[in-house]
Amino acid sequence: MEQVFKKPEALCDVNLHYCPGCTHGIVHRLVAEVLDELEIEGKAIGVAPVGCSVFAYDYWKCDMQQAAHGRAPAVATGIKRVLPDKVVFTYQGDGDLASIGTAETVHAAMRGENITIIFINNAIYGMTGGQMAPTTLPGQVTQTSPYGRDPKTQGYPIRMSEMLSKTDGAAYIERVSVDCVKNVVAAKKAIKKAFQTQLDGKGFSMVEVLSTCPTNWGKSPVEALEWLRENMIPYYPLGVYTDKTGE
Amino acid sequence: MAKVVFNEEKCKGCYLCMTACPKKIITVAKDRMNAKGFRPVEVLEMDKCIGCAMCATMCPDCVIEVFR
Amino acid sequence: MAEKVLVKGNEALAEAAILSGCRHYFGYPITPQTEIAAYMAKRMPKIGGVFLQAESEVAAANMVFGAAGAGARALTSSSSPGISLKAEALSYIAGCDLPCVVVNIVRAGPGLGGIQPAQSDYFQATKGHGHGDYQMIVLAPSSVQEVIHLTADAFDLADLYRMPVMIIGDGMLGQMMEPVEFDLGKRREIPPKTWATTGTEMKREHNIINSLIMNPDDLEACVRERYKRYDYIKEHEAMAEEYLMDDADFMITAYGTTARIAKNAIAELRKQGIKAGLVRPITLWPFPEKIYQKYTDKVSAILSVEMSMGQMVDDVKLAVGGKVPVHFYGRTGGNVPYPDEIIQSVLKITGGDK
Amino acid sequence: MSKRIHIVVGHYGSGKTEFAINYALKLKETHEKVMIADLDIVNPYFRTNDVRQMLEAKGISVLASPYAGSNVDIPALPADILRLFDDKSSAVVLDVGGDEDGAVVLGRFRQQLEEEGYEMLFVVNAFRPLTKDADSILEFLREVEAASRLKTTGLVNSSNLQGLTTAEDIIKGQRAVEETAAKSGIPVAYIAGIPEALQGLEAQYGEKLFPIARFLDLGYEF
Repeated sequence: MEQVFKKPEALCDVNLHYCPGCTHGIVHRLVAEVLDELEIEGKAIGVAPVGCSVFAYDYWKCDMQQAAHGRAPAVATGIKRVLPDKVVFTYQGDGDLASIGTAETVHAAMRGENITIIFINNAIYGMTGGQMAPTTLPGQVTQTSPYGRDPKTQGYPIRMSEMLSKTDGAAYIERVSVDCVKNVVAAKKAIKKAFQTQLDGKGFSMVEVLSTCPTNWGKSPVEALEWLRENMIPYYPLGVYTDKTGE
Repeated sequence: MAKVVFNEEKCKGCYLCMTACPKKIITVAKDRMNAKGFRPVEVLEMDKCIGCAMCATMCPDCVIEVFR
Repeated sequence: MAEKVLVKGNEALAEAAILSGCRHYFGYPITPQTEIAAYMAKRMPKIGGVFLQAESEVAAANMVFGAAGAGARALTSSSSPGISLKAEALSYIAGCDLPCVVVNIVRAGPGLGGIQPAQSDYFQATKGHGHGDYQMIVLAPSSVQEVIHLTADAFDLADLYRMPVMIIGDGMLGQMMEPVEFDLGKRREIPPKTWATTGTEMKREHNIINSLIMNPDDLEACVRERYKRYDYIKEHEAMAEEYLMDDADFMITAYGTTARIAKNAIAELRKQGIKAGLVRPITLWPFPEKIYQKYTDKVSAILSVEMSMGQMVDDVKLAVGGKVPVHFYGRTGGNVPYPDEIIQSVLKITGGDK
Repeated sequence: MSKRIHIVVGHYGSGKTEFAINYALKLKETHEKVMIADLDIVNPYFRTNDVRQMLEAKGISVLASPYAGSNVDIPALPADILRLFDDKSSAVVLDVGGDEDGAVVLGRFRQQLEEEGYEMLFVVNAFRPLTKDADSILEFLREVEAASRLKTTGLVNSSNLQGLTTAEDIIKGQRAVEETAAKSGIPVAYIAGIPEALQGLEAQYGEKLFPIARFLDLGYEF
């Protein structure tokens, strides 16, 4: 018998700290699989954010640097400008990328910075215990939207992929989900394409991954996947938002 | 012929693999817990496994190895 | 010997950085240091370097953080309000033990304040900026030639001690033209940057640049280790100029451009029979305490002259430990203390005022 | 000095502002009315405006941004700037900011300037790293011309190391400026310097010598 599925080489052999059923783990594995398949672990430098994935530096075997909350695209820019032949990626949550780091994200895209961003959107602040995120859905109850997010007073959820797709510098932007096997397979394909975009020197690439937070959503991991499917995907439609890689 | 191997100590008992299995052969081990205190999953009817790796695809913790 | 040329402080700093091997500059425009950015914008593309105008000071400083982690000699420059924004990254850079050079061409504050010269960021530079237990080496040149030496040394010090180094000046120094030689002076031996995140090339374990330490005991140990390094720096890197101090019985102390004005006052005071001398800290951190201590039983009083409401004066008092009275004279808001004002202030202290 | 409007451009540190001030004073000897305009939108320090009092005492009108020398760095032009073109009885010196970014400001007056005619003096200090030889001087001169959309009519050798300048330094600079003149066809109009440095050069350069008094000091040795 041949082994057809195993832990990817680029993923460290450690226990991930995430809550049971948190889909961060799936995305970590997908990134590692892509590092393996493109054979770029040795030339990759990852930027770990502040947020639930703050320990990401312990999980991939490539070199890793920390960033302050929201600043990962700026830190990645600094690294990439020093090492233009290396592969530089960030792994950021929604608070990090779409709230405190919006400026860094938008301008990295505008510059066509040749980096790859893996953006985890789970519609809530996980690390700090379930507060309203920039991507929290209308009506969604969180610690800081206890009566449900009311766009009239708390603003609308931000659709980063749509927004960034309008920037001239963005070469490839796709929104994917990890709620089911089919979507996980598609997510990996997107992540691989994003890294390939960088390897080809085509500019800014980002994959937005709709992800779950069972603990702060107050749902079992299986219920969380269903909630994602029924609530998040309608608001955040999956698909390719820009693809200039063929140009 | 196919089989799956669970690294039980890494399992956090989220059971996403169970929902992904098209043959519905993954079950919760009723007789034991791992060191983390979770009840790991197991396959009792391994002969029904088709080695599709859907369980492993959904596992957030790289618990599952698949052979075919 | 290098050729003499006439350059502005800001240009001297930019060119000295380039000569010191800096090829990565990240910045954001703010008066009165924008010439550094403008100079880099012109020069860097011609020498294969990177000039990047960031979306904010916050981003610029975090780009420096990234570039420093990747092993480069990275520079950012700004003026007071911009340094407040860079504080976040400085804390991370210090917490990750990375080297970088940051320039503050100080303007008057607080708030938007004004663009005229000031020294009111002394607290920020030596005791403030970002959060947490950490220090930065702070260098305060007072001439364009010294700008060149200290810029070169700033990069060496940063690499050697793996910490951020600040060069602090004011608009006068930045705009001042002086004939100089681009001679970088004595350079230091720098160990290879084996810690940098340059890609493992599958030849080593991964490098992790990180300031997050879970266990309080581990974090404490890490900070204590860093402070041992700070102690070594205090012992070995504190610098000050002693001017006419051999026979002085009155000490004026001032740094940067203010020290130059103080020298004018000292010349006049000496004509009037008051043996005044000057101690000019070149490193604001580490503060050159021992140099002050040499004079505690030789001078009758010390006058700290600053373009602030009195910031360095606290360090002078700490250095002399109450053994000599320490007085203060300062102007703020973008005003420069004139020699006459300093002389009057000294005469008031020595009892010679009319 | 045949034209009414005299534009002074050059790299900052060339001695351009000192030259402009001295040039205005020189014009005052032969003209009843002289105006000097501080058009520096680049540099917040060491500007014509700093010597306003001295110039006004000598009967020279000074036009400067209301923000010059203040704590705010808005590069606003003075509201009465158009007096330069309206009052045809007055000789005018325009002190322009210290590089091609500063020269941009001239572009907005190009039409008036071209209609009436102008003299544009390009001040060179060969001890400045970016204008150290004919090639770099020419490159910089062309950048200034492109930004201002005006043509240089004369070169001013103002090579100096400030107070340390010697006659030898002036001669060294003059070589670069003469080479620039030969390459560009733009004549050398003046050789400017502190009187000490110009001593002994009369025989060689005669009327081109332009002694400079330094006004932009701070009232104490710095």
